[in-house]
Amino acid sequence: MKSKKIVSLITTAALAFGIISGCSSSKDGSSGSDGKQVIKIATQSPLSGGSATLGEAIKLGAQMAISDQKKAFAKKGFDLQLVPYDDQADPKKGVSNAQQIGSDKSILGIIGHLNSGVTIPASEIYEKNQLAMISPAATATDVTDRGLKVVNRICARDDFQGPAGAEFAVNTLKAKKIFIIQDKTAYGSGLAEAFRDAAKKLGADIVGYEGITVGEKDFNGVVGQAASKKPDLIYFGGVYAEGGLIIKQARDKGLDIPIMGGDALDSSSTVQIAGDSVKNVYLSSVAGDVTKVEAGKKFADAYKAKFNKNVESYSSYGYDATGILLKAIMSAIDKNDGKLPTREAVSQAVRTIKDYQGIINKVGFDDKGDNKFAKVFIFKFDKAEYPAVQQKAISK
Amino acid sequence: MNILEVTGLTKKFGGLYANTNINMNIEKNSITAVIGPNGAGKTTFFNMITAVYKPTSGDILLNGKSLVGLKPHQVTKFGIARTFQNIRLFHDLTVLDNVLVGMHHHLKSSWVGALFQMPRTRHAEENAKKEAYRLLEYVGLAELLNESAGNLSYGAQRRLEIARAIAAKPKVLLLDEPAAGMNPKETKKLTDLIHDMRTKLDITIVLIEHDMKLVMEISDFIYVLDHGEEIASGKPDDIRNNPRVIEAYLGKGAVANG
Amino acid sequence: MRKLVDLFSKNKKAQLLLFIVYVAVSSLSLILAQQSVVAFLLLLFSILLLYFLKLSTKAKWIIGLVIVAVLIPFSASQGQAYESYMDVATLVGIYCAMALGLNIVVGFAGLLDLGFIAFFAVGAYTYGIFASAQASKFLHFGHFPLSGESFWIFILIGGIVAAIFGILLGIPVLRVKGDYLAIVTLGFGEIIRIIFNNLDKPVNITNGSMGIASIAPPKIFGIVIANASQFYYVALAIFLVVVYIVTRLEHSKIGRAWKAIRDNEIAGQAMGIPLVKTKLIAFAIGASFSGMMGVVFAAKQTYIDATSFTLLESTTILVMVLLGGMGSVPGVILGAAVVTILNLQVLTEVSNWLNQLNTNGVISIPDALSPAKMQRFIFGLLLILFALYRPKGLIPAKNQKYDVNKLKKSTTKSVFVEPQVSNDKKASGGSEI
Amino acid sequence: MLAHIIQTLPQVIVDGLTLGVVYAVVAIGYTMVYGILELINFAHGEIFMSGAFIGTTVLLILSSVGFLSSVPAILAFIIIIVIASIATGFLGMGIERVAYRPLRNAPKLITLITAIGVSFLLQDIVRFIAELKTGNYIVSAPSLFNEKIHLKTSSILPQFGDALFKSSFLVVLIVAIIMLIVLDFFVNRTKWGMAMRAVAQDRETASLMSINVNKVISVTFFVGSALGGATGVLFMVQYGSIDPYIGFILGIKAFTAAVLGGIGNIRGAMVGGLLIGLLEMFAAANLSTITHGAFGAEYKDIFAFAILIAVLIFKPEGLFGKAVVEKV
Repeated sequence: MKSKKIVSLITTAALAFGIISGCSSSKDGSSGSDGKQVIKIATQSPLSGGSATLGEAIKLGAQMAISDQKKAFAKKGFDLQLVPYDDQADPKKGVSNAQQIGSDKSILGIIGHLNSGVTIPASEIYEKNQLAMISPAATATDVTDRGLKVVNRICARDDFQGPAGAEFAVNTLKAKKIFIIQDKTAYGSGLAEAFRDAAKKLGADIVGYEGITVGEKDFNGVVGQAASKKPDLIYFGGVYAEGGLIIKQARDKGLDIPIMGGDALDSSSTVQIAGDSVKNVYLSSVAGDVTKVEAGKKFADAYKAKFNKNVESYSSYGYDATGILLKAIMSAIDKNDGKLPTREAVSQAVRTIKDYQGIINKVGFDDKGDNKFAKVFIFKFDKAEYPAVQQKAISK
Repeated sequence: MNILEVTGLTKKFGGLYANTNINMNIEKNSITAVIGPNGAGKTTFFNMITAVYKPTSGDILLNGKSLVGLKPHQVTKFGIARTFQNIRLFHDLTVLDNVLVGMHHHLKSSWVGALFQMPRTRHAEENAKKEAYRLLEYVGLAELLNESAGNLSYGAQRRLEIARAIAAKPKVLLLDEPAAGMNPKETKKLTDLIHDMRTKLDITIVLIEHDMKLVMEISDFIYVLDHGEEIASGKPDDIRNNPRVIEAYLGKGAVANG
Repeated sequence: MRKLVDLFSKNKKAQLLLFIVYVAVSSLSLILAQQSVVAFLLLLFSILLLYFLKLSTKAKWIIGLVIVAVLIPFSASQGQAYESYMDVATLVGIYCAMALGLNIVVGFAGLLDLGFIAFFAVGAYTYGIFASAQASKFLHFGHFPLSGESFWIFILIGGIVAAIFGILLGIPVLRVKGDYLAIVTLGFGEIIRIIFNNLDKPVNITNGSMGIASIAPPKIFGIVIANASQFYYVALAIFLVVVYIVTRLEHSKIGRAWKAIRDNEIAGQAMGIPLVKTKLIAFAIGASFSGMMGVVFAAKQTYIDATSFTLLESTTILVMVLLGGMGSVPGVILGAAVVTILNLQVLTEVSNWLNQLNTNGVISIPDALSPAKMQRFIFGLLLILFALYRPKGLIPAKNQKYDVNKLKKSTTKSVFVEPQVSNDKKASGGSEI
Repeated sequence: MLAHIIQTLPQVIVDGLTLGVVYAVVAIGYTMVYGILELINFAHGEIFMSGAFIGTTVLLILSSVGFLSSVPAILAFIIIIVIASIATGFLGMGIERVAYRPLRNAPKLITLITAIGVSFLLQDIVRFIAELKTGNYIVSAPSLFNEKIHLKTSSILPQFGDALFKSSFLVVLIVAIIMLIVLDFFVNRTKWGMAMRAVAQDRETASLMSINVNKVISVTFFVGSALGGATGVLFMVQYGSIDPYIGFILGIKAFTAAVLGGIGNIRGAMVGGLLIGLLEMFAAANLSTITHGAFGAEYKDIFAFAILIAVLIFKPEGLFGKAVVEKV
């Protein structure tokens, strides 16, 4: 009996010890290796899970911006660092990470999240900590409509992207009968609904509005239903993992009509999954084609050189969002006589940015935190190659 | 006076008759044995009485009230408790807890009462524990009250099953091969215990047993089953010499050959 | 050495002294080094040490309460990481209560439930719908959102609604046994999740996949509870109620009945235990704990959608129960605490640390190996190892021991006869009758 | 409405069969193991997934050395499926040996929990390898069979629409049917099959009859897992995109199929799988038509689970199984 007790005690102790030794990393890091004061920028995006490619792009974009400006900050006596957090696209994890971020006083701002569903609860925590957040990708209207002071985004809202896509589909592509598929996530549903309402207003006939399950591979049921309705366009609100397969299965069913999607299809993975079927696929993106502008080309080359990866749609937005945050921090430092600014000062400085020239487009925040200059770009895949060809840029 | 009456009891599994038209009248405060070769349908018979199986046809009356269609726990409430051929104790519970479970249906202790520690519940629990302890003393397991039931020896487990069954305050107690696997000495003690339960606790006992010595010694009346049918019944002496019984046990020709 | 250990394990005073020193040191180090997660965990660890001390149960409870309710919040409150620590501690409380609920179903009654998170979802949605503008989308009377003061009633309502769901699930499901039960409950959990994720049409009840935002935070005496440090006390209070209920029930008639049908269903029935009723009570009570904490969760997050209630969550709670020890109340609490802290604090911390090393160029670890992603791997490994080598968990379940002397002093007349004469001591050895 | 449903029926049947045969073969793995050990091998879905990944790996290696272009696709396919099924067969055997055998006399609950553990472990190991090699755990494979086939079902009945599918559908269907026939022969006509059935009936008696029970269980796991792995390859060939999490929900649906057909009954599992596949596809294609848009295709999974629950409650022995009475 006794020995059993001791065994159980030892096991528990060992486990506890394992845990404790595992996090012997002390968060104590107010001063850097060479005595400089540390400023940390956190990213929160899914680094694992179904939208990891997009989340990774945000992180790498931020990393790029930070290494670009490390020197400028070093001159002022600050050591600039990146702390990437993985929110796993899970609201609970996002909030828990947000609490940890809030507790690390050297973090002055957050780049993220990708998913609106995570952004909304996590931003409540940022608000409490007066931590500036700039999202490169959260498109749901509720993100900024709650009127939080610290929440900003540089991408277009769903009620801009959806209608912009609808406008293009109905007026440019002349689609009369549209079949809509969405993935039953906050992102996919929000976008698809906005698209549907706008397309209806423009006079298109919505012949079907169906949901699919994220993570599945066989969408033949829904695609078959679409085929039987004989639409002139299929719209998909969702992410590339399912989007790529829907494109492929639609083409197998002989549906050679245009298929359109949102910014989450704007990824190399779409092409990888759909293969040749990706031809004649359109997508609306809140991030433009970097290779269209000189600065963008440079960025893409530098990105490729640094990470050995091609740029994804959100790479440049991650870069820009970080750039804005760093600019705001810099101006807050200057205002504070070269000393470390408060979080509050930083979030105020972010909101006052009215004219920042990003890689592709300008950024200026309105009083809700939305980007006044946000644009929606329409792309088309002409061949099985990423990135797609930009067709049109729509501004408000 | 008959406490338990069984009329035309039949159980069919698929196309197979496990019990066919069994009729029994069991007198109050008697010891009745049900015997028969392996596979004769004795346990099936017990299972029908305790509502583990639903009879295909026939009726079971306890004090004139039908038990057919009741749930097993309701049968226990009516006054029938049992032990099992392959011992079925609550292995991870203590010996005393096993007996306390036996008192389940008459213990006045609701879970709401337990939650708020109502005096009535506490009182009932205290008394139950004391009585359970006495029962353990009665079957000779008092020293082991805090032991897990699964750790007991075979003989002790059989006795605990009996104690647990008595705790349910049954009118009729069904014992399924209580002496199986016991040595003669243990069997002797068991015999005493069964007698004692009948006289002191006023319980009617029905048992299935293969140990003929035990059966002949304690039974007031014996029923013999073979292939699911009742082939004989009577006092121990009648059964001992019944040719059909001998045939059933030893096979055809055994009687003729002597 | 062994002697020393023995001596120490008997000496109450020495133990208590050492314990006090330990608590003092760990809380002091937390006060001084606020950013140190280690100090925080060491302080939490003291609760476990306390459990193993040779003290009376009452004393343990008092000391434990002081540590949990005063010392931990106070020590942590001295720095910036306060809210972060309290957030983790709140989630530990939430998961402990849920794990204790599942423990009733799995540990006591032996019914493997793989869809337990559904009840959590039910609780969360119950509060979420009425404490936000969502309810006005399908109810055309009343004024929504309800104010934060309703939160306290909703803890009860959430528990009751979840219990009703537990019974609704139980009635059909209890006709199946063992493995089948596991798979049916799994299916049930998925159905609930899919329905919550889709119920924006034909009637918009849950707002579908868009989730419910802007849920009103609780309010009491005009104070709005919005910080993790405040929620901590809410979670702690419910957790204590849950612990009280569980320990009371475990040693009552219903607790014995649960364990009896777990060990042997047929014998349990034969002893007069109504199977369906007993199992349904287990489902209902287990579910109600989950539902109550669901309400707290919704209020804490201020936003809920169906992604928080996946199968992985159900399995996580099962891991907590198994890791701690099925049927063992202290074990399950420990299991829940370990898994939650591992998940939210340790894995994230270690990932960040490795990342730091990576960016500083000290070591190079591929991103795929990041510990934050290894949740399934770690859980899977824990499940297998514990099932194989320690199926009874970290702190195995113990049976309540009865005091013989108390039982002997009988004041009432027994309904059974007085002991037989043949009750000699030898016989009780069990080898013979 | 009815006209529309009938018109799409041929296509629904073709698509439903594709999914159905996958369910059917995976269901057999569940049913075999359950029949012999009374254990729901939760990890079986992951074995299926591993098969898909092993197949993809072999395919990618073959194509990188230029083997693919030099031989007909069907030959490459046979090589891939054989390698994948042997590998997963051994994987299944290994899992049984390490995780299940030591627990054969332990409570069911414990074994079931181990099975869930194995399933998690496999998911994460595969995820890890995939991410390490490709940077993304969603892996796409080059398609082997791409010709489109137009089935003129409208010529049979004028109300029918035409069905369209890829040649991979035929490959999947034919290979699955071959596997089912071979398995049926194996179980009912060979010595090992007989031993398997004997062990499933009564393990103790079988061991008394000088059957090596451990060996029989190992063989069962090997055969079941090899089938599962091979189905993974079929899945990969048909859909072209796989991830480490495809096995879990698919596994549960396949288990549903096994229960529907009567667990322990191999032919029942086949029929159950096809039924579930067809029903699911029918639900996805027609639910919103039938309910006038109130419930859409997103409710199709509820169908699978509702069927499972209904079958377990009202006919736990399944469509083809026999009722078992517990011995007391």
